[in-house]
Amino acid sequence: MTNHFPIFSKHTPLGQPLIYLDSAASTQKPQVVIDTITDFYTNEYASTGRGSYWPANAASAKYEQVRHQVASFLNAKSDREIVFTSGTTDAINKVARSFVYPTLSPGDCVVTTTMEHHSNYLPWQQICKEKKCELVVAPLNQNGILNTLALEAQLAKGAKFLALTAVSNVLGTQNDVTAIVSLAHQYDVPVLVDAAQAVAHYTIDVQAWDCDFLVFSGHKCYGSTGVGVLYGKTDYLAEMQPANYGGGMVQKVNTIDSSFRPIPHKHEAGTPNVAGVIGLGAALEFLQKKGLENVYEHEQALTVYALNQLAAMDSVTIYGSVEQRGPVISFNLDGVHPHDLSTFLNEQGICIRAGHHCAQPLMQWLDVAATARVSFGMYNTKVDIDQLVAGLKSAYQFFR
Amino acid sequence: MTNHFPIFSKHTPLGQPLIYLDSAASTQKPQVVIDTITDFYTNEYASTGRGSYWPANAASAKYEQVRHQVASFLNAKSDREIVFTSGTTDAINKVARSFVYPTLSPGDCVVTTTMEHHSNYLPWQQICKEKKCELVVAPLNQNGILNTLALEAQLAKGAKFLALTAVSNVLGTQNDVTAIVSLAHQYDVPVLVDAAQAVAHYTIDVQAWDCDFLVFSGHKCYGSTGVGVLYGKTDYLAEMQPANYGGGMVQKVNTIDSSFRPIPHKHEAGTPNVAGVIGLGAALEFLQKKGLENVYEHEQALTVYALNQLAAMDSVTIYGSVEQRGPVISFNLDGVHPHDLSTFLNEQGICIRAGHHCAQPLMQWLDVAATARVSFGMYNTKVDIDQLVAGLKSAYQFFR
Amino acid sequence: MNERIKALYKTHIIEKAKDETHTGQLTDATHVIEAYNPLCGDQFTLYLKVEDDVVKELKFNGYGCSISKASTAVLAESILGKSLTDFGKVWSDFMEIVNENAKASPEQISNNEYLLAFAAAREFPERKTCATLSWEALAKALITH
Amino acid sequence: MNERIKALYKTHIIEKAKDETHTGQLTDATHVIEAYNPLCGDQFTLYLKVEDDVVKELKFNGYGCSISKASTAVLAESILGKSLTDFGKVWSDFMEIVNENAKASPEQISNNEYLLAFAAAREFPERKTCATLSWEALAKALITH
Ligand SMILES: Cc1ncc(COP(=O)(O)O)c(C=O)c1O
Ligand SMILES: Cc1ncc(COP(=O)(O)O)c(C=O)c1O
Repeated sequence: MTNHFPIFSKHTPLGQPLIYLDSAASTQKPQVVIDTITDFYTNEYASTGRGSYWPANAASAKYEQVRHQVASFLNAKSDREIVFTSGTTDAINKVARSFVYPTLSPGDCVVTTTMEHHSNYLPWQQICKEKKCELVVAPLNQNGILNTLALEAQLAKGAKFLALTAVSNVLGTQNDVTAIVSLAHQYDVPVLVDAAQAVAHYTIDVQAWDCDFLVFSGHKCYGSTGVGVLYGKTDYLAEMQPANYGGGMVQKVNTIDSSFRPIPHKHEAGTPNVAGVIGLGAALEFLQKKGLENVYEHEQALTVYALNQLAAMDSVTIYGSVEQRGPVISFNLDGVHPHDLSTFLNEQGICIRAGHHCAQPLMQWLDVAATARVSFGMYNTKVDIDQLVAGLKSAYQFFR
Repeated sequence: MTNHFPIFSKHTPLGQPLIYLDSAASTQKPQVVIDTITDFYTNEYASTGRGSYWPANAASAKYEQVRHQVASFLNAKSDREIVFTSGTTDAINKVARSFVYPTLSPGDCVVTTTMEHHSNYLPWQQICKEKKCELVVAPLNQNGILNTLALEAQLAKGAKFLALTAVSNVLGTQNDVTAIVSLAHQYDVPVLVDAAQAVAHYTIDVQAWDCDFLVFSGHKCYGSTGVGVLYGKTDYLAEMQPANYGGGMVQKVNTIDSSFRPIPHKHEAGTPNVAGVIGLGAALEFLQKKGLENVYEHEQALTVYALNQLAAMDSVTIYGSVEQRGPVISFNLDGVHPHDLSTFLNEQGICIRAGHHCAQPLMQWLDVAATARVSFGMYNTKVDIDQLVAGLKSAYQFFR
Repeated sequence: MNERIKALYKTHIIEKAKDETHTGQLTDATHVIEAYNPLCGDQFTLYLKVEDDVVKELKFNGYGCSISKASTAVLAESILGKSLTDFGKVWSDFMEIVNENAKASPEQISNNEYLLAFAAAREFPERKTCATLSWEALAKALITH
Repeated sequence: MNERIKALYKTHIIEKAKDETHTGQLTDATHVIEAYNPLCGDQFTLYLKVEDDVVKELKFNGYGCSISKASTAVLAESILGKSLTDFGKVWSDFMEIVNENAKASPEQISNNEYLLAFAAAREFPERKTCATLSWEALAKALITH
């Protein structure tokens, strides 16, 4: 699999083969994605919109074609449900600001969970603060799994919205999205699913999940930086005010007010990240060709293998549950700060993440300031994990 | 010059050489920009932020290096005054939403001009509407030049903010930004300059101009799509609330509230468009190597030549003044709708823009529904203009 | 002059774009329909007098490119005197003729040469919205009615 | 084990990271300074008792990597008993030693082996903020005071 990813054919500046264990932060790019972007800029670049010349019409057609591709990738009902954003964070802020914010009155509450990334936590916290509402943070069970009883109690109290991750970027916990959405809908609470850590790893089906909004970033599923997707049900997207105003989203501009184009265009003000979107199209096609079932199976096998290897080391503490988890493992090595560990492993060409992983509420819950984290993509192998384990052992020796 | 831009070495699908006259919509990309992006994705891709491994540290360093480059390109006082956004539109909305909006009370007014692009018009219109304020649209003199007397009268009445383009994307009018900013400052009105149509064409100096905010897009100055710049004076950026919340911009997250990192980081929530920013860096370096004075001289000569050629045709109406204009010319050919003209010219490999150019208020002022527009980049030559003129003549015949 | 462009603007289109037979407005219209393309600013207002499901009168005015003007003129001719029900078939034929993904060739769809004049739009998908501007607006207005 | 990593964590750093001489807190501190790195979560609280511009006592506690811990311990040692004015020179030397763009070599800047232990940070610019965390916080707090 690594042969599709040119970065792995090189060595690191220290002359080591690259062992990349940080796909949860961002994935490496396959040749076909890079080539698609290069080809676009080299051979038929233009902005989208109403250019009735080649290459503008070609670019617009491709852009809309990727929208269609995303719709079918997510099993959305219609292309109109797909809005391109600059990333997951941007998409969540749009929903918080333009969909949820206007519905809030003082005393209302919005629900999120203890395992959210800052990007799916702060936007809700800040709108609640502004509107004098309560941000309810649904708790976890001891094993890091969402406490659905407590969640239900909160939903029953009349929450206005639920924002929930599909997979924790720290614990790897994979939430049972279908069940949780159905629970929320019993109480008429719309749900946004943060699929940033799901999109590259298993099949998303917005109709089966029945979520109201779903968001992800291109750079975490083998695609370009600076592009993300906001899926929303037609009625909700239509009801939602634009978050940004500008070129391309307007119908008629009058002095005092203006009218806007139908969805999805009203939510895409300004010149879009055309190259980014086209690169995302190539990435999704690549993923689908590999088959998400195969990717899932491969990564699950790796995760189980890694969990076993790490569990066998007395000096390692693993966080979270062993069951139902995506390819993300957080841990700590006794007496070695994650940052020292990361620097140490880097000298062997091994890339791991250290820190709070933009999940401070979860760190507080785990009662640690930082963890080390490894995460896998389709290009990882058992050899990578063996190298990691060997690296951990020498780090343990070195820092004693 | 075209030899730096690989697209010009190809033919259009109809087998014509490409004559690209739509740089005001977006510029073509030089090889060095494409190579820089490709190289980043191929050889040292990682997300920025706190990765203490290669290639994450390399990517972060490059990202901050481009910030420094942009600061010196604009002659900003400090790198902290440079915020990366997803484009001009995004940058303007951030300032409107997070800086101006909170200062508005019912009855206040915000000033913009008749020659603005929708992206520098709608955000102001919409915040004024929400806050029951007045959007004052400064008028133009008959020749399409800003009426500074009328503008001053509005500023004197106690405007809260002025949003102004450096160069009109329709008329090409180049505003005397230094004089207008100084006028506005006499009345304590902060000014945002929309430099989308200036950045690729002449030297910007935010200290000499003394503007409070300045914005532009990478894709209009030979760089990547999906990236833009918001320059803001330190105090203003520090005072301004974040528009988006998420990873990378936070200091400490507590349950009820959070604290944010210092500028510029607090305004950059989420994983940034790393490849886009790095591509922008290559583009600015390329521009500086060519020398903005040389580019300006070349494009001015072309513009004068084109204006003369067009003025010599009885069937052509040119809009706007002949003096002080950037390389953008809007016109109409008698009896030929701009769209028909664009389709017709496209068959000869000539790309022009047709429509309202996202400037409906200006179209209403011109009292036309649409214009044809040509605009130049450093790669254009007199031969392109000769071809255009020949094309106009045959279109005139054909549609008679 | 290249053949593609000739095909697109073949005589019928240039002719119909200049045809003023149906330009104007009706003061006693039963339906006033706005056709507007936000991307290019083209805009037509259609005035219809419909009685017992039959389009008795139609006038239009506005601003647009030759393709949108001609297609509006052809729309006027095609619908005048027809019942809305009968017109449904013509409408679908026209949409198929300009559809670049249609399986049938234009000639298999219709033998009305004015409708067929727009077939070249298949080669210029970015101009399809010009050809269908008034047709789409009419359908939308009469369906929501 | 590779030489670069050995250099970075040379005995002095690992030793100082474990050194608990100055850990603790002061109840009668004149200055309580928070050093916090939002990117990694490292955090120290420094308690200083400053009298007549002289640092009479210093304790710290908190959480961090070996580099930030060791540099905080070395900071404590370097400042204790010194006047803030005199310390200014040590502060600048330390900053120069870890500065990967500095012109002078570390040995040209200082001969204090505990300060020099951090010179390898020049090779690891992404770890520089660890080395300077408490130093920067101290300077900021005493300047704004
Ligand atoms: C004057 C002006 N302002 C703003 C914009 C908006 O830029 P963007 O679409 O890159 O956000 C443009 C171009 O589209 C422009 O010409
Ligand atoms: C679960 C989760 N949500 C949201 C984000 C934010 O994504 P982005 O930074 O691409 O906007 C991330 C990753 O950074 C994530 O892991």
